Amino acid sequence: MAERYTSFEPGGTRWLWQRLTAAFLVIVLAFHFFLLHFVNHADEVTFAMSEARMTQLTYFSLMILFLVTATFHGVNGVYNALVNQGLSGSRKTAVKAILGIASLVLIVQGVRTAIAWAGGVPI
Amino acid sequence: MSTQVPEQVEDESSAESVSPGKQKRDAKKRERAERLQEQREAEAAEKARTADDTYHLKVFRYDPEVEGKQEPRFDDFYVPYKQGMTVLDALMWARDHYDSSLTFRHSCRQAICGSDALFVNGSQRLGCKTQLSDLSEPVRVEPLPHADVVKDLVVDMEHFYDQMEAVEPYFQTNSLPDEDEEQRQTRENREKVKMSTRCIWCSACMSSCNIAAGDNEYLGPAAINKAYRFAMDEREGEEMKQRRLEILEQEHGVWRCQTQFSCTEVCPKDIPLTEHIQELKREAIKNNLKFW
Amino acid sequence: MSQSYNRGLIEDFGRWREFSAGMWAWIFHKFTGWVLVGYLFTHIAVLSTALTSEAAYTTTIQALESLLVVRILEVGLLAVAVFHILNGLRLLFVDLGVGLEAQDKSFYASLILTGVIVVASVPTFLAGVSI
Amino acid sequence: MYEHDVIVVGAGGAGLRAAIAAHEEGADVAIVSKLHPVRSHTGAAEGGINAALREGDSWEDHAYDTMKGSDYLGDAPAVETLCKDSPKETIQLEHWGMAFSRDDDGRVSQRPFGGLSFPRTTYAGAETGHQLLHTMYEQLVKRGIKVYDEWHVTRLAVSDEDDPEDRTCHGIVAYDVQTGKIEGFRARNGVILATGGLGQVYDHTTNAVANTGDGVAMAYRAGAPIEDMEFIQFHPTTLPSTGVLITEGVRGEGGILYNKHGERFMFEYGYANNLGELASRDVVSRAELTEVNEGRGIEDEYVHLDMRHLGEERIVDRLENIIHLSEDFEGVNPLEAPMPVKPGQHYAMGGVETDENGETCITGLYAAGECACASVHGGNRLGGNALPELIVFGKRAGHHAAGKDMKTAEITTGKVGDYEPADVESPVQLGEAGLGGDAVADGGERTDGGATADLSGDEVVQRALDDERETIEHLLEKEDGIQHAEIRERVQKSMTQHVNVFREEEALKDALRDIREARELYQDVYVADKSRTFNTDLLQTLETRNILDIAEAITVGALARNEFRGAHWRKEYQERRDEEWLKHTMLSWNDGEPELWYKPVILEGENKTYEPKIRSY
Ligand SMILES: Cc1cc2nc3c(=O)[nH]c(=O)nc-3n(C[C@H](O)[C@H](O)[C@H](O)COP(=O)(O)OP(=O)(O)OC[C@H]3O[C@@H](n4cnc5c(N)ncnc54)[C@H](O)[C@@H]3O)c2cc1C
Ligand code: HEM
Ligand code: SF4
Ligand code: F3S
Ligand code: FES
Repeated sequence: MAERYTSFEPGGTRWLWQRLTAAFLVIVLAFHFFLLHFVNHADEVTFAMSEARMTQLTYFSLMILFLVTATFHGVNGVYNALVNQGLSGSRKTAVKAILGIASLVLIVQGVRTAIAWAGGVPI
Repeated sequence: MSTQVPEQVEDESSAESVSPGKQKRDAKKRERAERLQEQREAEAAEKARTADDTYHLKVFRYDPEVEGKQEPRFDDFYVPYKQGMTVLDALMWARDHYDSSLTFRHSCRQAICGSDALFVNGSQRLGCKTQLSDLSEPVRVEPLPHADVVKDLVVDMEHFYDQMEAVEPYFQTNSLPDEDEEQRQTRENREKVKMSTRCIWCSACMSSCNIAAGDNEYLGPAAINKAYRFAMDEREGEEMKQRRLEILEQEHGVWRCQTQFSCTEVCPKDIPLTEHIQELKREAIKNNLKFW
Repeated sequence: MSQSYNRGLIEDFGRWREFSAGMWAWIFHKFTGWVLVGYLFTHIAVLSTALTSEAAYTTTIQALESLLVVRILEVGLLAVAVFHILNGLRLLFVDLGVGLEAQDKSFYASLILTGVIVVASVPTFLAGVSI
Repeated sequence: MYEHDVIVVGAGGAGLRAAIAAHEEGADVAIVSKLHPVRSHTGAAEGGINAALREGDSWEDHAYDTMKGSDYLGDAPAVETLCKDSPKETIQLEHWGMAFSRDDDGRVSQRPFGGLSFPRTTYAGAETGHQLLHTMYEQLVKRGIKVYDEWHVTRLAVSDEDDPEDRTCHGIVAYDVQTGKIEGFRARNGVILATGGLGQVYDHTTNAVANTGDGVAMAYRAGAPIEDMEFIQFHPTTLPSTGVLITEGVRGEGGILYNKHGERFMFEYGYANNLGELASRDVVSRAELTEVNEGRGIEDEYVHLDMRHLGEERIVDRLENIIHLSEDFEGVNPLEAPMPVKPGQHYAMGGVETDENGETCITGLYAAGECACASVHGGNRLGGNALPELIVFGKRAGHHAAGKDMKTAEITTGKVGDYEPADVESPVQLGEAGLGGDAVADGGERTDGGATADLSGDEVVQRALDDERETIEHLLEKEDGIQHAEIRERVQKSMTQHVNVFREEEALKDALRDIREARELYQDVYVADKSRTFNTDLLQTLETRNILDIAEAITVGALARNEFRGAHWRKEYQERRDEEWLKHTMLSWNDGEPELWYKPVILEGENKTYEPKIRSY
């Protein structure tokens, strides 16, 4: 049934991932908000505190995962919205490329920041 | 009261070639006709005024060919109200008594032919199934949004038909019993597809869906519902169901739906469209998970 | 979308007034989603000041946080995020086929709940602003 | 000019079935319809399809019931064809996926219906017609059959030999509603008319606005005789304000009729002591009107149909859409209150004379469905017998037109054999108003005085096209006059007043006078809307002419038939008179005037002769 595989259009996959990431985000985002606005108030944020958290492996990897899912969820959402408005043809390809690059830059930048905080990948 | 575009003055040259006798006769006829017409309009206006209850309709008008109607506009009609009068009745009255050029599709008057889906006071409804008494005045009647207007309230349905026909909207199965024996179907299964078979192709749902408005290739709720009708019919068998899901999984198939619910809200046949679309999405995902 | 002529005002103006609950939910969800993506990008941009130096990071953050506008914007962001989350949950349930009949009610509930949460958290957010 | 082997006019049940059949036979077939197929009025049928499918039932019983129901005016070969073919055709629909209601064992459900000796009405909820129409349209899509939708057929292209039996139909002329183009369609093999009902002749009808009897009128004017036009069925249960039909299924399931005093009048006043509410439609319609006329009606207009005792579950299961109809169109919730009902025009038993293969006396011209008269319904149609007629005779006509070898028909068409010339005493001149001597087959004036008999098919179509262009140009160019709506309204009112369930001589004559007057007004008709785009004003003006011709035909037939048979009740003649009237009323359009004649009924069936019996229920 190899055929079935290929006929599984990305439309459906992306739809499913949009939901799955959303479900994941609910939890992580709530955690994130709570931690950074209620437990530690935003104006008290310093590099040191971030550094303290980031050096923990669990927290670090959670944040990386958070970044990746949020990026996927957000960028894919934007892309979907554009396709829903009838984006097609070469413009669609272009948008796809731009969004892809943007996500990549975002993730790279985010990961670099996290590493800077942690002072290298925490082990 | 007539909202007819002013008639053009008769062309001189065409009158010349006619014999004087005929001209006279014509003139007389015209006079009589004019009198009749005036009388009729006066009567209609009188009736409308004296009736205890008249309804004020604002009707969208447009005709690509008639000068003066090329720029879309709204016309006002005052229609005497009778118990049980529908928007369609009111339009017919206005057409027959005020302006015979008022154009709209209609046929069955009983919500089964699906010809008269209109945009009434801001939502898609069947004219024949909408009681005037349920509406606030003035009743604004427009052609379906997100479709090309052909004339007045008539829109081009071609695109809608294309979408409906894109989902292989016909029964297919590989195993039929003898020609004098029916296929068996459980009551439950017939119950499951029942609502989906009620679609009358009125296009109200399609017109209400913002996604369909933005993405011309989106199959739209009615076509997806049509596919649901077959995909869920056990008589077609598993193999066909796979095929149907494949059709629905295209880029512009079920995934485009953003669960706006407006289709479900406007469907005059109360078909739970969003529910059907959602069920198909889940079926499609389940179906694909099987192979992972 | 092709249109044989321009329905102009008739087509565009005032149509939103006729939107139903589900359509509003869709509009809001879209809007909030876009705002959130926008924020995500800015957020990372701001955070990456940490790449230059520790001090740069801390001052940027604290300078920003001391501004009232930023605080107010944060409340806005919270509203946006909360609505997106709540309505997102509503949509997830809809996808699971749960509560389709109550879709309008759940939308109103998300709105109200968003309002409540935002109002409740205003003090925390505005605390310690120096004007 | 467009060209196809077979052209089907109309896309209701009959037209779709005919097209599918012709396609099966390999013909290049196209449908030309003034409505998109799914908009056809077949979709409104609620009750079901009669078919002898079960053990304990047989086509012979079905035929017997149909003959009895027809009051012995059905032709046995047609009736037997219907009953024999119906089971197979119904199963065919099931095989095409039609969503029939189901029994516990998974078989299609059947229910009792008026005038049937066995519960053989196969149904899909209370929306059988909708399911049937859509199922067949789906098959059309599957086969990719060409449909010219929103093309209004205005005229048949028939050669004009003196005797209609010698004429040939070469095609049609149609008007493209969207663009205003007028085009000829050449049919190499044949034209099948399937234009449906003519309810718009009356002002209170269950029929659609599009049901203006176009096919009957076009065939009539082209020379094909029309048969038994006076037999109009009035349905006993229509909603008073709109004419929307409440299916006989309600009574089939056990619904009861009450008068003002809450009496179950069908029994208490002895209208039908055995079957009560399930008696044949004409019996129930007359009973209701008698109640109203004798002061026992509600608001002097209607009676009550009550189904509350059936219980909500059963009602929702089997008659769900009745709840919606009653609520949406009458504002009454039938789960809580009885529904107001009164008789309304419902079905035309008569139509274009055809044989059991759907062929008329004009070569290459076929008719099927409600516009045809084979005749299976005779004086009165049984509920649930029209849908099988569509699929059985639609298919036969399609096959025959596509050239399939078929058994020669037993029914003859046209003035052959022992027909009987006749006359009717009319108070006014009948036929086209203001006609010169030079009438052509279509009744209009000839453009160039030439005969078309020796022209080629293409030329006949071209000629018809030219004539039609002229007619339409004339209507559009005319700057003033009278508008069709007024003429139509007059005729409709007069017909409902004078040619209704109860008919008496003077009233019928009044109707003829009104029709004459309307015809004269029509001479001066004009179309105010000058647009070529979707000009419904023009189309309705054309339809109004058909309404005039048909209203006249109905009234003439009613005046001629001096007896009480089936749906045709005459005050002066309160009995069925078999010695004299076991014959069909035929009308031919002769130089713009109706000519009356009769032809005998065929009561000899395949195995037996149907002896007229008293029709009691
Ligand atoms: C409310 C109602 C309920 C009924 N219930 C039942 C029932 O339960 N059981 C039963 O057996 N029968 C029932 N009948 C009767 C039966 O439905 C009709 O007799 C039958 O549907 C007629 O089908 P048809 O194909 O002949 O015509 P229609 O379905 O009326 O189709 C006519 C077609 O011809 C086309 N047409 C007409 N004029 C022109 C023209 N000038 N040019 C081009 N195209 C044209 C139209 O567009 C349309 O497509 C019912 C009828 C009504 C009105
Ligand atoms: C925390 C919980 C979140 C939930 C439950 C959630 C839920 C959802 C869901 C279900 C959709 C899909 C709507 C549809 O396709 O019909 C969606 C769309 C979207 N989400 Fe989220 N989301 C969340 C967080 C975020 C975050 C953090 C961002 C920003 C990065 C974001 C940005 C978007 C965008 C841009 C869209 C597309 C909107 C559109 O249709 O235009 N979401 N969200
Ligand atoms: S699904 Fe409902 S709204 Fe859409 S076309 Fe069908 S009947 Fe009309
Ligand atoms: S309105 Fe459109 S987005 Fe989906 S739920 Fe209906 S199809
Ligand atoms: S007129 Fe047929 S649906 Fe309204």
